[in-house]
Amino acid sequence: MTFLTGTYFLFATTLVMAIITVVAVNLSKSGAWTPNIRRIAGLDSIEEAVGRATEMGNPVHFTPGLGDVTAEVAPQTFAGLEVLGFVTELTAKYNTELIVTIRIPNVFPIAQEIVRQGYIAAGKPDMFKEDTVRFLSSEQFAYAAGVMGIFHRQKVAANIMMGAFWAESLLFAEAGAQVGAIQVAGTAAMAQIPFFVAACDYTLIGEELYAGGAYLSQDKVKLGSIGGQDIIKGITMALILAGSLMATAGSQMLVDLLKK
Amino acid sequence: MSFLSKLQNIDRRVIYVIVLLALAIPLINPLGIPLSISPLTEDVYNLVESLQPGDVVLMSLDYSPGGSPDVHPQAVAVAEHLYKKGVKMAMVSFWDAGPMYGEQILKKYEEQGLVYGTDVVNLGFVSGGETAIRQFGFDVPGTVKVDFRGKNTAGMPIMEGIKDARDFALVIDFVSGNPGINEWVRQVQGPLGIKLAAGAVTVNVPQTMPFVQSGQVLGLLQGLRGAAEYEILIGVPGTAAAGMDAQSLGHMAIIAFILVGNIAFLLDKKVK
Amino acid sequence: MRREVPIVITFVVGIIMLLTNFIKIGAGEVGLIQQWSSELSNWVIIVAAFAVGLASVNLMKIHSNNITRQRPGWVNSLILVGSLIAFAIIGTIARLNPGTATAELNQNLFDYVMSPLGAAMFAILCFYIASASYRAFRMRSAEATVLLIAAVLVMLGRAPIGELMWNQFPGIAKWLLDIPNTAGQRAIMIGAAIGGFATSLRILLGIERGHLGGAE
Amino acid sequence: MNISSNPWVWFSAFGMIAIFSFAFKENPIYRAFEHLYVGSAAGYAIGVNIDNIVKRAIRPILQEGEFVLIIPIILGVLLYARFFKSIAWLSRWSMAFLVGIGSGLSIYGVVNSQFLAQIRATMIPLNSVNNVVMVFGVLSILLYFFFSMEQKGAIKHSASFGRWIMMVTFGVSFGNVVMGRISLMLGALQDILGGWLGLLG
Repeated sequence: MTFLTGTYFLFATTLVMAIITVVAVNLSKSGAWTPNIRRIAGLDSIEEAVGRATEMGNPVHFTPGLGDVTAEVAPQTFAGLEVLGFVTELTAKYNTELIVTIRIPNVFPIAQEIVRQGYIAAGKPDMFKEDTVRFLSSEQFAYAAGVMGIFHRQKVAANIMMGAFWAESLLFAEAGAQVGAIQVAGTAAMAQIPFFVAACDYTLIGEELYAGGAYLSQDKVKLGSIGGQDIIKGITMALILAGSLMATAGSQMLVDLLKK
Repeated sequence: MSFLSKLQNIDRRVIYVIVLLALAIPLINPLGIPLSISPLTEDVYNLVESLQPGDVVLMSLDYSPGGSPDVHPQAVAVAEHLYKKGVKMAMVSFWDAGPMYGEQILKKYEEQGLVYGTDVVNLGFVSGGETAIRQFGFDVPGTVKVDFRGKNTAGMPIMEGIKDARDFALVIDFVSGNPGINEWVRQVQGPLGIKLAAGAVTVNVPQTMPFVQSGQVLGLLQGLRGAAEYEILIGVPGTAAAGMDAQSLGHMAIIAFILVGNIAFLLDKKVK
Repeated sequence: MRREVPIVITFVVGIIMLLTNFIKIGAGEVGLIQQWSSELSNWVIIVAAFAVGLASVNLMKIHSNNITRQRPGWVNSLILVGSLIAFAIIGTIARLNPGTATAELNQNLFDYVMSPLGAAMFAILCFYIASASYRAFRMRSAEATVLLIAAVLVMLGRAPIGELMWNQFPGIAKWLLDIPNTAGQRAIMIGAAIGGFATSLRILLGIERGHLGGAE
Repeated sequence: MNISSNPWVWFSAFGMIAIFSFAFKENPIYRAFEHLYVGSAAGYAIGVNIDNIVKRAIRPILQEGEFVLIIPIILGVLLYARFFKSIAWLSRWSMAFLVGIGSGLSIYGVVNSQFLAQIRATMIPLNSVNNVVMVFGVLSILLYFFFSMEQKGAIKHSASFGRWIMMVTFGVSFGNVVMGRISLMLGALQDILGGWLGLLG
């Protein structure tokens, strides 16, 4: 057995990253170490948005995005659904109507269960109506047209969008702005973030969506993994800083080491 | 309703008509606004220019109908340059629509006398995304034993001496999403160190820049404008160059929309 | 069986694909692990080809239901099912018999039906970005203002007419693309690499099983 | 004007206009063409992939006796077990295979090209404004996405610098998207005005 040349540092890096991740996840699972995930600022804006809707007496709209739970974007959809649990509790607390729209058939039963459980947990099972969670259409633009219709007819006062989005993000953001809703969005779909930032009041960017979901669900594996990723990030930052300081002093040692 | 809020709530269909006019009029009556060439486009041009007649270049056609208006003109322009240089063209796709665009390009050059299997070949679509790109990169003849037209690739003169992706003088990925340039960089360019350039849909350009800055991607055509610049560099202005005046007016319209919308918004806020 | 076998499969094939980049076993020109990984990759190409049909089965189920029950819009469902079947049959015959009239018909169906309709579906986005520019993209915060200014500068640098107005616009746009954009994209890429690594590792080790579906 | 006499061109021009009409008002003709598009794209993909299966598995088995390729065929067929309740669990074997290969492959690629190569490219001398923006831009964004620590004091300022850099990044993306979207509309307009009506020179 021989090592292929030029892969030593790469192999070592992979090994170190794997050990950090596994140890962090296991420590968190066993309860020995729980990474203290900070509260994400965007979550406060959700509370603010629901409060505004309550004052105005108009409903809150929520979408967990357009991604399937079996596709590559599944983590975004799951994080969105974790936020849905939080939004349900808030609307129950404030007695504000909630409308959840769904594009993916697989997501529909999951969302329905989350909302039903959320209302029961808040002691308000009566707030759950058959049309609280609505499946609109599995075609992308037909779903978007359905959401826009709901915005206008029901005078939605707060619009919360958390999950995977594609080109329809523009349509939601515009329709929400037209009815004057407070909008909070969150997605790891990099191409759509600019439009959300320009049209929404607050946007959770990329990894913030996952961290927000983990914070709300307090899922040990996810928390441990985020803790492990933070450690790797810390080492990365130290490496970059050291490397560029050494380069400033004229040494390419670290750069060369990384190539080994 | 005040004038300002009326202005903010103008019917969207009015906006659509303005956009249509801003694009259609300069298409019919070109204005002839000059176009400067981006250094990234020149990099691709120079890479092709440095090739020798008889070299084989791989074009990876990774786009769909949705992105084709932004990317296909790039592939057409680069193919023309390769043809003029006497460089051989092999095409492959990791998107299912790709080979059909390949056929569109090849048809023209076969009519001009290039011989299929000797000067050009369409290796077709390989399913499997990232895994397929890696497998193709490491073992070209083993991955595409049969080409798009059902012919055996073994024994084709153009495939002589091609074992892995390093045997292509240059690989250019024309791409409108994933799998595409990310996968080419991390599965083939990284381990094998091939010469890799890209033609990307405009939307993907910002995400590709870290690879360009780090030298993993040697040149980048940026959407339709990249194609237009390339057409001008090779002296054959085509559909992309013809669209540039419309791009100019279209951009002006969108900038005007952002400005007017925001002025109305800010004034309205002040009045309130 | 139901729970363990998939986890074992994932682990074994994943480790082979990982180690093929690092370790060589055997004296020949191509190592043992490299041979396995190459064979496995070939298999993926075949399995992935089967996977494409999954979405179509769902489409067929939903829309044939619409047709048999004559739900509103069932004529559209008929169009969908009809075109799906026609394209699948013609496409298959055409590919297995290149150079025939069917192959030509297939290219025409692609060039004049599928390709233009797909392009038109996405072209509508041009309308949407225009109306959203007018009615939704607001300088509602300092951050949104910075974003919009950068966007407008890039647009002025990209459109040939911008250069006619002021010859510095392309330079500014290029700087924004080369420096702050690359810094931002690079940091996001590094962060995503760490996150992607952690997810892949959790899947490989069977800690994460979301892809296998929750229900037994 | 030099209108096309090709019926295919007429059909595609009509289809494109029908799709555009959705932007103005949802209508039955749009819906018909939308379904035609969805159906044709799905059918096209099936044709392409059947061809792939025949060329890469069935012919090698029948003509060259590569019987080992029966395994991926079985895995492929098992994917469809999910549509039959009693054997649905079998489809997980195939999923596990696809996902396992994907994860193993992506770990290496991601660490090599998107992690180490990008770290290396950021180790640049701090001797110009551009380089300083680059290095500290990357560092402060990484700091922004640090979740297991409260953002206070200097860390807060640094992380907020990261957020500003990201806003510029997103602005650049925004500007690029505009050009991309206009290109798509231009492609369609060139087909309609040029290919169909013959209005373009």
